[in-house]
Amino acid sequence: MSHTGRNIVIGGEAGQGLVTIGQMLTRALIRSGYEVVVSQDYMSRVRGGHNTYSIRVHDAPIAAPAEAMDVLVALNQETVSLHKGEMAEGGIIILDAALDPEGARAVPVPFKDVAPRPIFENVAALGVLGSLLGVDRPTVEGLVRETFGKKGDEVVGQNMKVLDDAWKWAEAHRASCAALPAPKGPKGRMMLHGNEAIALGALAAGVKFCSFYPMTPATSVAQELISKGRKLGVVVEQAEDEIAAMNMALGATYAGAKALVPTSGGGFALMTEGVSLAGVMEAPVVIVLAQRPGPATGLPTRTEQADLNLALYAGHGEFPRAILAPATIEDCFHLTHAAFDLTERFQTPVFVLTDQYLSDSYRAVAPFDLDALPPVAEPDFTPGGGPKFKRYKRYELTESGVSPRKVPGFTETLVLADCHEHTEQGNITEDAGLRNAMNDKRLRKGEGLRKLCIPPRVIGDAKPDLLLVCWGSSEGPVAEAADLLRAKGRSVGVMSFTQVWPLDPAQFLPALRAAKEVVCVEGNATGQFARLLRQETGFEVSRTLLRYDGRIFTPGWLAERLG
Amino acid sequence: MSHTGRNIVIGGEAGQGLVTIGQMLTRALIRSGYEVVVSQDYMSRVRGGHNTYSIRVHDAPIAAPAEAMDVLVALNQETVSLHKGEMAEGGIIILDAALDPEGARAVPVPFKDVAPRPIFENVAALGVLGSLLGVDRPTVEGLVRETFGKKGDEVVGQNMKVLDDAWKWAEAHRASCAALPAPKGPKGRMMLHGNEAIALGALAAGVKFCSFYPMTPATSVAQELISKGRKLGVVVEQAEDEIAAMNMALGATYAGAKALVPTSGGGFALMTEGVSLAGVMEAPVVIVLAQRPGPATGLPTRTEQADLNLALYAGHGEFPRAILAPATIEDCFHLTHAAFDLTERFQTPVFVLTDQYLSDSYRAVAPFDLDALPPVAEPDFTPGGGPKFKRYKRYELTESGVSPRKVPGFTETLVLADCHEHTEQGNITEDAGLRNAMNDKRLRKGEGLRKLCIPPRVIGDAKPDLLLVCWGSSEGPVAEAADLLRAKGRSVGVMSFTQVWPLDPAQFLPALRAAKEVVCVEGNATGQFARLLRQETGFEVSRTLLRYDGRIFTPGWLAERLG
Amino acid sequence: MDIEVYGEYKKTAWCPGCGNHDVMKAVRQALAGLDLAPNKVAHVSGIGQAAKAPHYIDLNGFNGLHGRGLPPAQAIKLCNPELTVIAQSGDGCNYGEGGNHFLAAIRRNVDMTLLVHDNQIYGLTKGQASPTTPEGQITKSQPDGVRNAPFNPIAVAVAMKCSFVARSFSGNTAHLVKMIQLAIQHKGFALVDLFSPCVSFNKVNTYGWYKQRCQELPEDYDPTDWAAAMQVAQEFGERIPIGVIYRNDRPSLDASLPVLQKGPLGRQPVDRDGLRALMQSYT
Amino acid sequence: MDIEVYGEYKKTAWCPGCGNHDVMKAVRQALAGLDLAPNKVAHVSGIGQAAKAPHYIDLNGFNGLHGRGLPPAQAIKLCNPELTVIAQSGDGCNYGEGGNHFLAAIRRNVDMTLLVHDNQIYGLTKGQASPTTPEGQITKSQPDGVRNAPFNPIAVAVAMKCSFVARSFSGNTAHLVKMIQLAIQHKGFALVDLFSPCVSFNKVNTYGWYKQRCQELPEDYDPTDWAAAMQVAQEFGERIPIGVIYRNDRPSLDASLPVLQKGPLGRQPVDRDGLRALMQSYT
Ligand SMILES: Cc1ncc(C[n+]2csc(CCOP(=O)(O)OP(=O)(O)O)c2C)c(N)n1
Ligand SMILES: Cc1ncc(C[n+]2csc(CCOP(=O)(O)OP(=O)(O)O)c2C)c(N)n1
Ligand code: SF4
Ligand code: SF4
Ligand SMILES: [Mg+2]
Ligand SMILES: [Mg+2]
Repeated sequence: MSHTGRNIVIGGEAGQGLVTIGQMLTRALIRSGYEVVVSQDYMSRVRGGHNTYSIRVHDAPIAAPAEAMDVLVALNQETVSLHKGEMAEGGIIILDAALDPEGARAVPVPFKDVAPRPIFENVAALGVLGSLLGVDRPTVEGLVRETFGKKGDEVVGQNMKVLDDAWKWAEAHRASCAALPAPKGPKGRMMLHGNEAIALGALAAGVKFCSFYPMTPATSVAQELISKGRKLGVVVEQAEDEIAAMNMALGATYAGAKALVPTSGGGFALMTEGVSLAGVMEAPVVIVLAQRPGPATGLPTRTEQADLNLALYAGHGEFPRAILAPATIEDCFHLTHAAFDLTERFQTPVFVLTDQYLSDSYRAVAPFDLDALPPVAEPDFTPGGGPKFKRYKRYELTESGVSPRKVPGFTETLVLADCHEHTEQGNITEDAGLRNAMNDKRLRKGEGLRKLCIPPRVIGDAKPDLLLVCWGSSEGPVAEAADLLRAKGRSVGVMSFTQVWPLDPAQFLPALRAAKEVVCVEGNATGQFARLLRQETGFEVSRTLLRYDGRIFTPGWLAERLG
Repeated sequence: MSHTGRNIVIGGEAGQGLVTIGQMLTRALIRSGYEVVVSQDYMSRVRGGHNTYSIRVHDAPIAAPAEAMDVLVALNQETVSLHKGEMAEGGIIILDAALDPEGARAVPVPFKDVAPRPIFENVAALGVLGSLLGVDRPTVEGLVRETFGKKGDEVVGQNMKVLDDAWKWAEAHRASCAALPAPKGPKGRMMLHGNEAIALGALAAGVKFCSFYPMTPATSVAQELISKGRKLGVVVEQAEDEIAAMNMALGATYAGAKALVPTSGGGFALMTEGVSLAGVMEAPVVIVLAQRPGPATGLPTRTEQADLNLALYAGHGEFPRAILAPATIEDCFHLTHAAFDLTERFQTPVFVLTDQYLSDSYRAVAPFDLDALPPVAEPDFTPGGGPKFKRYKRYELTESGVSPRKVPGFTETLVLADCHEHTEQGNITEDAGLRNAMNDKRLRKGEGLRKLCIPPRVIGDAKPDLLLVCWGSSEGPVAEAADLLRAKGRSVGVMSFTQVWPLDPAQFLPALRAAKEVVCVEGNATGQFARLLRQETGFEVSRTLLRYDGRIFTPGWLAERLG
Repeated sequence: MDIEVYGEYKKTAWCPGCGNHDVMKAVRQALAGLDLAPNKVAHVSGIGQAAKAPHYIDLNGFNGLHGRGLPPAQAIKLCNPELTVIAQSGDGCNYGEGGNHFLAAIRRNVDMTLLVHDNQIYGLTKGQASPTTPEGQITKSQPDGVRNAPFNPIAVAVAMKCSFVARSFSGNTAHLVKMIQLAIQHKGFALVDLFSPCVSFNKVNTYGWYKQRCQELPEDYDPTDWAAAMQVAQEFGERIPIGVIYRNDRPSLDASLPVLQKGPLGRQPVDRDGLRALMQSYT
Repeated sequence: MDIEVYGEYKKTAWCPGCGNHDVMKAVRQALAGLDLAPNKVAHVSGIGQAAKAPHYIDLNGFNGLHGRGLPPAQAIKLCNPELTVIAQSGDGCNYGEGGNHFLAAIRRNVDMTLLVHDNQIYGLTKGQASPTTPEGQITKSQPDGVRNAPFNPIAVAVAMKCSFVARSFSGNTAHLVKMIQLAIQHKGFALVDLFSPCVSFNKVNTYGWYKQRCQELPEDYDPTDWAAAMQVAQEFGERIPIGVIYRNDRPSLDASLPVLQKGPLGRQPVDRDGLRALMQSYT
């Protein structure tokens, strides 16, 4: 087996219910106490095509998807044809008895007998899977009851019957598939994907306003805030375009509300003028940039890490920013929370740079301990300060570069936020000296940001021969690839950056220099982070290992190329 | 004297006619055979405020503006107050007799006597200046006749009378101001500023379409094409916004017309999604990005070199581009011409990165030899090739990465230009292998661009102790600063990049390494080009010398800081 | 032209039953009827379900950005007036992200046709409200119902005296074909807002819903009567009028630019003598 | 409020004689008359001559990007409904670069006032045609005359049933003050398109030109009559009607969002219990 745990893949056309089956099974596994890494591979269409929903499941922590399939649920013939060559040793295909297994090891299910109507096939598949994998049956039953509860007892009863039939049918076929080992994880964990975690992190930080224009894979951040955050007092506005979304957010933070803007590359490109406005206006704003492959429309539903340069340099003129790049679902939560603090403390845009893979990847995550979170900076809501009915020094020249940020309406003094070069009060100036002073002031905030920057996570061997450098969502696959290489006797370490800007070379340069070989692993074609490292430190990595076909890194794919 | 030649400055409020006087004098000087460097310093307003128009004039080539003023024409009292401390030794202020010279050496002119009505004051000032500076009188007379010719003989007569009176009045004051040395330059040269030269370069390359949205300091490129290019068959469309301007240009090149898009930072920010579209669509387009200080509205009428990073990384996803940065008016012409060739040859966006200083800076320029220009690449207008009424392989995978570009309507085959990842025919694909092949194909064009990249200009000492690195419009001031330093006995060389992307380190790295000290001079606050050099070569400059107050580099300012 | 010349694409990424299939059929019929050679048409789109159209028909195609179909479409005509320019895209693309270009295109009046597949929803991004989604309608992203007043493209276009304004429905092929043909034949910017139901995400404005409401304008309706058109434009309830709602004779921009009368710009040579004379003007 | 409280700025960057001076006077009078404390007003603008307004009056100010005044203005109201939100900017800013936000703001109907200084020209960038420049007018950038049909903001706003639509003229202070006050008092999105002559770049639509044409609507004019308003909106010739052209009672977005009834969002604490319960929903 090329990976630990079990890789269960459900494949079929969009609209056939593969996500429903996948999500129900994922939830059942998490409730049972398993660890999972879900990866979703879908096309830019609503019906038809070929999509997969993959659950790698294990009884111990895992951090990446796998390639070889242990169980493939094929909802159509195409799925069999496409993937029969990707089955792991001993893997089985579960498929309708009417389909042709094309010579692969298979468990043909008489779905027509088990499910009285096509609508029940999802539950039937769940029953077969649950039974074959040896998932705790009461857990699955509870889930089915819960799922259909709203539709009344009759529907629940019908589904329970299907589940029972399927489960029993499969029991007779247990031999074809080893049951999962007993779960070891705690109960009570959430089934959470990256974008949900970002939304929760924003809520925990006190987000009050979200303006967005729909764009895959960022939409679900806004969607979570709509479906769930609404009750917690968040105003979510679907804007006419991304330009409006960004400029609205700046209006919101001006008015004292913490604001979030989720988008993807093309939408973000339209926001870049607004990012520059935030820079000079010193407006806090958290931008979630969920990457997908470009240029332009590219591969709209796939994953990539090619918008690092865009995030680094978006906006004309020069101003500081911070870019956080979550590697895990927990990071999505905590870094988003931290982003709100940073953006308010330094009054400059802060990015959460994620990607489609992480956005859509469900994991088992313990509920976050809200009481353990650090406080989030607030603007100055106090009524005093500044002259009454006259402008206070919104852009007061300070040593840190940060000026007290008062909120209009909460005070008798006036707040003037401005887009030109300006005086301390925010009035237009063309004075060369003031320009220098203000530009320096703004850039000084970058130094403050640098002092607080999060050091890279170091995983594996402390003084390795081979040091793998990565950032954002690649950490999991890279860390597991390192394990695979170590298992072959190599000395391998991982340096994973969850903050990619600003960088503090003191935190990592010695380790880079100490390693015999440094390979930078990135989901793009030009090695953007490796170039950034060189720009900031002069250090040139030994080589880059790049993937840019829209598909995610897997430990196997990486180990093969590093082996 | 802190500089060679003479620095003549006209100062006053917007709307007082200082640009008219300045332009007439500039033209008279050029027609006489002098060398000039004009720099214009103005505020973001139409009336009032304080503006200056400076002409540095010399009998030998000069490349930069000067600071100390030899002749200051003060159109109002404020001009005297603001600049009296900036007069060169022996400098004089020319002002209306009603104004107070505030103790400075001055020539008070009884304008009320010389000019019968305020409208004639411009010509009166010209007469005084011409006379004091010893400019060839028939040349000035010819200019006045020409300027007012359209308004009829009476107006010409009146103005000639004013000129005559002013000239004669000034003759009596000749002693106060040394006449200019005799001019040595050729006659028949153009009075041309950077943006006019860009427009001419575009016309020479065969530009047929220009879409723009007004924005200082880029507007005058479009304006030239409107006022003058129109007759040469150019369609210039003022778009509803910059997004439309960029996307229109891509439609134009698709239809086979060479297209130009002039803009500045904030407008360009809005175009970045379209830049990415050009990348994946492999659409030629020439973007003139005329820099001004940001962030956001910043100092809208001043100069800066802070949008290099923006030009380098604008647009989501990864695709090649070239960035040319003219240093002289001649560069503006030739590099724009070259940009059209490059963009068609490599079917990817090419930038001409200029700035307000160069945009507005008039010089004496010999008419360009059109016959000596290299040919400009064309798309394939031939009728044949490709299947009739079916798509040809618009994105054929080739070794160079460049695919034959046919033009719709000129052929019976069909041309499909697309924004997604696509097949060779341009159809949407989600295939991983094709994605890789297409991404690689596009990026290969970057290698082709690199092979053709223009080496930096090396000026001054060949193996200097101090090597000054600069790019774009800073070359002139830096080269003259080097002269000043050499005059003090230092060994100084200049390396001036007129192409800032892609870079070929073989062209310059040895020289960088050979110098004892390398100082990078840039008009921005973060040393963007120095960082790019380090990213691409690992080479770290000894230090940067940066200016970002919106004002232009002068040789004196630089020499003082390098001395 | 034989309709076959435009190809027939059985493999589209559209859902079975999506109105867009019918629209494509109508487009092919309309083109064939007008005898337009595929290579003489430039077919432009943005991004969305409808905007995939250039991939499913054999014409020259320019598939641009979301919301940005109109700018390249107009520029193509301004650079090659010999091409027939047709833009197709969704309600979100044209009235949402691209709203500003919609206004500008009406004002500019370049000779081209805009077919808006109006399904009153964002299809490709899975069901958020579009500018034309009715007030109060519940969607995934508007769970308390849409609060914005819907955008009425016909009313805005007529108010702006757009040179040709029509409405049609994918379920009425004969009508749609006719509208498309009239739009193409019209010399100026021609808008056809055509209902094309999204069977996956709009469960309110369905095929049946439109079928029941869409009624052809009476034979004697005069589309040159602006005030009447303005009234018709407001009708969007139990009855929705379809047909040519408004038109006028304003000359198109391309027709009024002298340089375009010499044919496509692309092949016009550099006027070196003119340029030399121009350089003289700077001396 | 004493009008002095809003400050009087003698040093502006505007040309002497520019209509904007009069507009500022009227704004101050209007605010004083409504007794609005400076700290309770958020005054938003874009970029252009008119858009410099926030620098010349003592109110809270947000001077944003060219064309982008409306999005922050609406967001400010949606985050703090206790603020009176007024946006000021030019015709280019609102109908050109910002056209899409103009459409969206009408549809969204947030309670705010938009004052468009309509000088039918791009002032700050020195005289290019704006969307409202008349057809045929010669400008620096349109030397053969403007070819686009002018944008009629009133017609579009009325066609879209914008909740308040008025027109006024900087040269008629009393009228302008009244329009601004009615707009501010109106609960919804209120547009005031006000002519404010550019003395430097528009030599056609001058003070005298407007003065001669602007005529107040008759006393008995009923701005709730949509069809009548649509007719009035088309009048732009020898006579240009000024006054409240159209209004309706559509509830404003801010008034219909329950969470805003609890006051400004900024100070509403994080609902930790709610969030804990929410996390449970993911288990
Ligand atoms: C700049 C940008 N923003 C957002 C998107 C995502 N997006 C793609 S299609 C679409 C909406 C499609 O709606 P519509 O235009 O009505 O077309 P339909 O799918 O309904 O035919 C959106 C928001 C994008 N591709 N680009
Ligand atoms: C994105 C962007 N594009 C262009 C400009 C340049 N610009 C500044 S003001 C202006 C037009 C102003 O016209 P209008 O809005 O009518 O205001 P006015 O000056 O006439 O009051 C333009 C094009 C800019 N600042 N930003
Ligand atoms: S989602 Fe709707 S619009 Fe898209 S293809 Fe399916 S039915 Fe058509
Ligand atoms: S240029 Fe026109 S709009 Fe601008 S300040 Fe002067 S008069 Fe007013
Ligand atoms: Mg739609
Ligand atoms: Mg204006």
